[in-house]
Amino acid sequence: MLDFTEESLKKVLTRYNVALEKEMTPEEAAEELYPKDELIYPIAKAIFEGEEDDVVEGLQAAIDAGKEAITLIDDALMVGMAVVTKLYDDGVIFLPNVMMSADAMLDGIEFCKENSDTAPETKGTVVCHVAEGDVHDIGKNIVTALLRANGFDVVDLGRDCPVDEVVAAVEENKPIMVTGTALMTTTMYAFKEVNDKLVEKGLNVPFACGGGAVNQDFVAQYELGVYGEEAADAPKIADAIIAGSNIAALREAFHKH
Amino acid sequence: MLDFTEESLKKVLTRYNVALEKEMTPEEAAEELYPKDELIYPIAKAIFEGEEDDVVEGLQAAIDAGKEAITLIDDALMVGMAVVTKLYDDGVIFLPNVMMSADAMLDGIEFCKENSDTAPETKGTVVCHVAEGDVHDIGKNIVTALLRANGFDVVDLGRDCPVDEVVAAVEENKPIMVTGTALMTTTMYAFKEVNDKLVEKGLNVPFACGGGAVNQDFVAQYELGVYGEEAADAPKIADAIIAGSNIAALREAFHKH
Amino acid sequence: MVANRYTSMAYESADEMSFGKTKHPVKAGLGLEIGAGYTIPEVNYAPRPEAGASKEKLVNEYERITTDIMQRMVQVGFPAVILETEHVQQMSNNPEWGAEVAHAQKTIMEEYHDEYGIKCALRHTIGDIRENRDFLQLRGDKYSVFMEAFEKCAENGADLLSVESMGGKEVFDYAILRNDIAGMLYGIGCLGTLDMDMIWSDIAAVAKKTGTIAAGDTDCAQANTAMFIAGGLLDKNLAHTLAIIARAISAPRSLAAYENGALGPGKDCGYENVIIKAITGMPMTQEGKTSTCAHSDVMGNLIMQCCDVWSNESVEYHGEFGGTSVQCRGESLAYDCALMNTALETGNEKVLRDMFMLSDRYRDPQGYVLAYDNAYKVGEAIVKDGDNIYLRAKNAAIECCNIVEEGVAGKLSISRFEAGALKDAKAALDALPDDMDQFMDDCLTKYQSEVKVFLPENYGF
Amino acid sequence: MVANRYTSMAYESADEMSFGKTKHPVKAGLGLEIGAGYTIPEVNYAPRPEAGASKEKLVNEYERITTDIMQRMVQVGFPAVILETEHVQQMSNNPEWGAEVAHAQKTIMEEYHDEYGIKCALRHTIGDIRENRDFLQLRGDKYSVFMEAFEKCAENGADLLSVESMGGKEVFDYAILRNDIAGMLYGIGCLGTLDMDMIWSDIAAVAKKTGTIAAGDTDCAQANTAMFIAGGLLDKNLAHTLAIIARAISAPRSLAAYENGALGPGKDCGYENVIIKAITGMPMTQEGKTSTCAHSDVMGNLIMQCCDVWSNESVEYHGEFGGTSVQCRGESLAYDCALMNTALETGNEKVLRDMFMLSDRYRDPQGYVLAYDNAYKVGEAIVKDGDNIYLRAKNAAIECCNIVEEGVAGKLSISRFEAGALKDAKAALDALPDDMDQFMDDCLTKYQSEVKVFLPENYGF
Ligand code: B12
Ligand code: B12
Repeated sequence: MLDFTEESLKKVLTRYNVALEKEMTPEEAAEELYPKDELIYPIAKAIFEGEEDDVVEGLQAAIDAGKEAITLIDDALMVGMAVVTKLYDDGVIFLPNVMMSADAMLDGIEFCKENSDTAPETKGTVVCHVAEGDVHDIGKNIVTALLRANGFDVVDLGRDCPVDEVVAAVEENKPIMVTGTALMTTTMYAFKEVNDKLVEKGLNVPFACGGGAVNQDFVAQYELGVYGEEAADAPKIADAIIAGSNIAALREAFHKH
Repeated sequence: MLDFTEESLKKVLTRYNVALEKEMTPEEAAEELYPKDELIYPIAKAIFEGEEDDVVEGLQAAIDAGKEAITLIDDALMVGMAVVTKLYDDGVIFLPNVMMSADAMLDGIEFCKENSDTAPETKGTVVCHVAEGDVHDIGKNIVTALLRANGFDVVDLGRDCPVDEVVAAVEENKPIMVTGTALMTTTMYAFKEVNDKLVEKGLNVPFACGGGAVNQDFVAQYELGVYGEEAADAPKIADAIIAGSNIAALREAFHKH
Repeated sequence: MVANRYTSMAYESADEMSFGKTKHPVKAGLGLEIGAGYTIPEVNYAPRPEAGASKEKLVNEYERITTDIMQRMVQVGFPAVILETEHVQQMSNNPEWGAEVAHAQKTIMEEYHDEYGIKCALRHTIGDIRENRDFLQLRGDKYSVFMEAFEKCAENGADLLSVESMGGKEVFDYAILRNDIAGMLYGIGCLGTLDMDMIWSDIAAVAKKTGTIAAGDTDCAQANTAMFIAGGLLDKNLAHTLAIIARAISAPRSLAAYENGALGPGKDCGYENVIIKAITGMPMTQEGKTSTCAHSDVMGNLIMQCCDVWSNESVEYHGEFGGTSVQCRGESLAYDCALMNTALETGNEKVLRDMFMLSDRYRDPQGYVLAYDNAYKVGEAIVKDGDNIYLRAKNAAIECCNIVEEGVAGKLSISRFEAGALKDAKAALDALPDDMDQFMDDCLTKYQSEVKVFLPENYGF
Repeated sequence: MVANRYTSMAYESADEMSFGKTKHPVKAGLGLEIGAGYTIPEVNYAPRPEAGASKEKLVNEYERITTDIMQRMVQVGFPAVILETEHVQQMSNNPEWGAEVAHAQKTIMEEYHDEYGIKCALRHTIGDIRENRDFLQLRGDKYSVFMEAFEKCAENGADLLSVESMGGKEVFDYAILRNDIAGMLYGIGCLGTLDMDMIWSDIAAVAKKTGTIAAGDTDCAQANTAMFIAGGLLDKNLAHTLAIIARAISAPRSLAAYENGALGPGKDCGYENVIIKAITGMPMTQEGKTSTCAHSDVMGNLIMQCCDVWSNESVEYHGEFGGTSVQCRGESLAYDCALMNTALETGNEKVLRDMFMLSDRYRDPQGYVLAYDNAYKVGEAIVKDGDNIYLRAKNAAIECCNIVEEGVAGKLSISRFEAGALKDAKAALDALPDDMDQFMDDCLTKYQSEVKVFLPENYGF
């Protein structure tokens, strides 16, 4: 069977991912970012490692040591998750880590709520859906996971979601943002309908759209549309909204093409 | 150097043109179609062969024998050209033969006119042009040659032809049809402008459009548009117009997709 | 019908395999013999969105597409072609739509066959419509419509019947985003195979009844989903080492079609087909460097190594400077085939095969495992416990890990991240039980509680 | 400057030639060495019509295109790429537009080169704007704008300078539709070469001044026009035997670029480049089976035989399921190159070259003559009278006829129609004078009277 020498191999292809890999291991990188507080540290670390049991254990220990359960959401869980998000954005860790950390975080939040009387304050609610007629929901699942991981409440309307259901969910939940995902050239037109009905009802909430079939030029055609290329853009757009960006400003920042 | 056996060759490719070639040579096929009249025969044959000198010689002989010069256009030249057109449509001869025959025919017509007082009657006038901004004129040249070969008068506006010039030529020449050729996706939009200005002026003449960039769906968007796939469609569309077809009927017949 | 499980390999050795040649060629359509010493282009297409507005528009769109392709093939002198129509939803949900499209296409193909002698066949790939908005409904109401779609298309001109079925997907979708190897194994290897057994014995019966060919299935819904999420070298959504484990597991799953009466050619997007060819000796369609119109991959040449039919996966019908998109892609495919056929006719197929393979062998762990020599090894691991659908899937996964590890000891370089994912996966696999029943029970309990859309009745539990 | 005519071949024999290797590699751009043992994809694109609305839109469109291509190349692990920007009219008519586009593209390419180490270069192909609506104006007012366009682009980032120049086209357009061999010879071989000598000595001077590479020209306006009119096997607009004579004549015409300082890589659509490579030993870009997006041809594999750079000719920028059109085509090209590079690295380039060639050798007389062994013979006929631009073109045409005749005596089958056209062409060639001055005088008289758009002053007469 034919084979290359090492020398030959380099001339035919380049494994850019291997060539570019960061010096530090993910664990080392995370270690540098964890908070030093000895009660918080184990919780953040457990979030990073995606170990729900350890998260709960850490929370219990902190509560036992006198911390207020509800404040631990922001002070421990979100801090741990911020480490995860940063390392994902930097390309040090991959999506499944984020998903598992997010799962662990949600368990943690649940635990804090159970151990507290006050309801936690979230950064805001986001309504997510996959366009009517479209069952491709992996992209949407990633988007919801990353939004949750960044402290947003998510109302997940699932896939193949009728236009009217999206509009109704907006009326009901008063989200700071709606997201739509479409992977088929036939289904993405539903976004325009969603937009029109929202505008008609005076619900001028930013409508972030993405997914394989969707492109910036298409999204820029309707008033509320903001195009997002990668799932990781979704929490960034949401954060920008909280920070006061209007749709024009969002487009300025996220329409890269 | 690698080579095939005859057997192997057949498995890799098929020369469909060779496989399908008609039994008869073009000359034999033409022979069957020439008119039998001994004064007309040599003229028709000279047209087929594209020999202007022989055409003129044959015409002179016919006139000397008492034929009326102007009637020879229809009775000899057009008859010879009909042989050429039929064999081209049947795939027996190729375009350059048609071009050369058409050149010979035009010389013949010229000669007949010179030897007569009455003006010949043509089937009608067609205005041809290449869209503004586009220099690709070979398709248009073929179209004009085939129209002439089929007895139409052609006003050839050349390439890169401004919209207003087309409209002016229509006002002046009262053609039965206008043709447009465009090979670039950027230039074909000029057809729509031509259409609009013609319609505005009430000049509802069929506007046959073709050329590499152009497609049926595009042409069907404006009132006067009739799409033609091959240059050979141009005289057929013109004939259909003379026979009374309106634009809807032309589309019915020529929009094959 | 009981599935005829494969417990041995069709080929003595990996080196016996090549593109264009199979142990069991398939006669189909108008004069075609598939896998009988030559490769054939298979052109795939998607109608433009607006063409779905009515049945008439859709039929008309497919007529244009068919004429365009046939016309280009004769213009450039190509002796054979396959057309694949992947149903849009309306065509499977309304079987008479699919049937009318098949009829219209076949009529045109017959004209070309009569006039030019060009060999050709028509594949219809029925949409797996067995789902509603929230759940898979594999055995529900839609099953009879699903089967009717196969039958009507077969009766009206389709020569090759395929589907990209979805059994197991609910569990897989959950597992793949969580590095959950047991879930992948359960979704693809167990649930997927159970569903395959059911539908393919029925599809094969339709084919028998209609005198057509049950061609094959692909694990598009799972292994390809993993491959897509894994993406290019710089994407960070999934380790490529996990994507290739999903692929290895998909081989015994897609194999079930052939164990229930399918004859090939396997469907284009089944990158697992090379493993299946090694086991069955049946012809396979593949897609790669000439299907960039539909997706990017990291083994565009390698995957040609043992193809019998060569596809562009899908291209939306539209104009290009060089003709319509189907003409452009069809011509590129046909040239690729002409090259392979030249190699076959001059006895150079093995060197060409090796060059295809080698050019991507070290590009990515996915290509490394699918290189025909390694793919053959995965096949061996499968047939070793061919009668046990759990064990053979687990074997495939473990062999896949071993192959990557060996590769890394040699010239295959993987990122630290990929290596870590591989190590974790290997450990997870080692921790799994040997007993199928136990595994099935464990998983049923676990995923019923974790995956809310997982309905055990879909699998007859 | 006086042209340095070629009177001998760069290679001892045809068999010495291969893809990816040249006698005179060219260093260009960011780390590239062209023709130095590996092949390189060259991606070509056309902006969408609406992008031409303003300079900003156009620059933005090219920025997107550039980023898309670079991104895909690193995603799939390809080590090198060339981008070719064929100017739309506005960019050459307003040299600062072209310059801005070049600058914007190069900036992005530099970023990728810095971050990933990917080797790359930028070709700008200036539009031949030397015409007005009715006439060519080769030496008229626009000449200085034309040269300024080269200079501005070179100063702003273009590494390789090209053009598809049009000298001789008025006469050729008339001749080609009339089977007029003398006119083809005059238009391409004589008028074309005279114009080439003029512009390429000037372009080479610009390249020298700006430290860039004068890359090469193609006879697109004539030989390719003939090839297009000839079309597919079933088209009946022009005999393919005439189209290949036009091609043979175009080789000495395009050669003139290299005789005036161009260094290669020759431009993609020059199917005559294989002959020119045999003569000059310089690297050449070619296009074929992967440029179906731009045109159909009958030698899609064969033309890869000796390419150094491999192009898709042109694709309009738009979305496809698999990414944008430039990403899709770029990836396909890069895989083709990976295959060729694998052959080069494993010492199998000659067998792959031969398979490329053989798969189309008998598809059409055009491919037959351009098969590297026959192309080499045409080259020999050219250099035999290399100093006489008329005789060398005539030699090329006669050698071409001889090669086809030999082919027909063997395995090349041509239609009776093609054979007839060949016979007539041969007879016409035999009837031509040996003396250049006489031929030039005869033609000047004839075409001045027959072709109303032919202006002798375009050629300094
Ligand atoms: C996996 C897959 C499937 C799986 C889906 C599994 C699932 N649960 O999602 C299955 C097998 C079920 C499937 C089914 C079908 N599929 Co499918 N499928 C794909 C495939 C291979 C990959 C898609 C994918 O998961 N990509 C990975 C995800 C992560 O990407 P993503 O969703 O785009 O999301 C990323 C970004 O876009 C972004 N993002 C997404 N949403 C949002 C939102 C916001 C706000 C932001 C900021 C970002 C963002 O984040 C993600 C990562 O960064 C594509 C191929 C391709 N070229 O895309 C075809 C593809 C999408 N499918 C296609 C088709 C035709 C079908 C079927 C109709 C097949 C059939 N004949 O039955 C059915 C569809 C039925 C239906 N009604 O929907 C076609 C669509 C063609 C078209 N017309 O447009 C494609 C393009 C394949 C092809 N080349 O032909 N498919
Ligand atoms: C030859 C050619 C040229 C020649 C033109 C010579 C001439 N006198 O026409 C030259 C070299 C001059 C040239 C120049 C350019 N060209 Co050019 N050219 C071509 C080429 C290779 C072939 C075109 C051709 O002659 N075809 C054969 C003829 C016979 O076909 P046709 O005109 O379509 O006609 C047939 C039918 O359509 C029909 N028909 C035509 N008209 C009509 C009308 C009616 C009524 C009917 C019924 C039928 C009909 O009849 C014919 C036969 O049946 C094409 C490639 C391609 N894929 O098309 C590029 C192409 C058209 N050119 C192209 C470009 C970009 C250019 C330039 C801008 C290049 C440059 N950078 O400078 C310039 C254009 C300058 C300008 N402003 O126009 C692009 C256009 C891309 C786009 N944006 O749409 C193409 C598609 C090449 C490519 N793949 O990129 N070109």
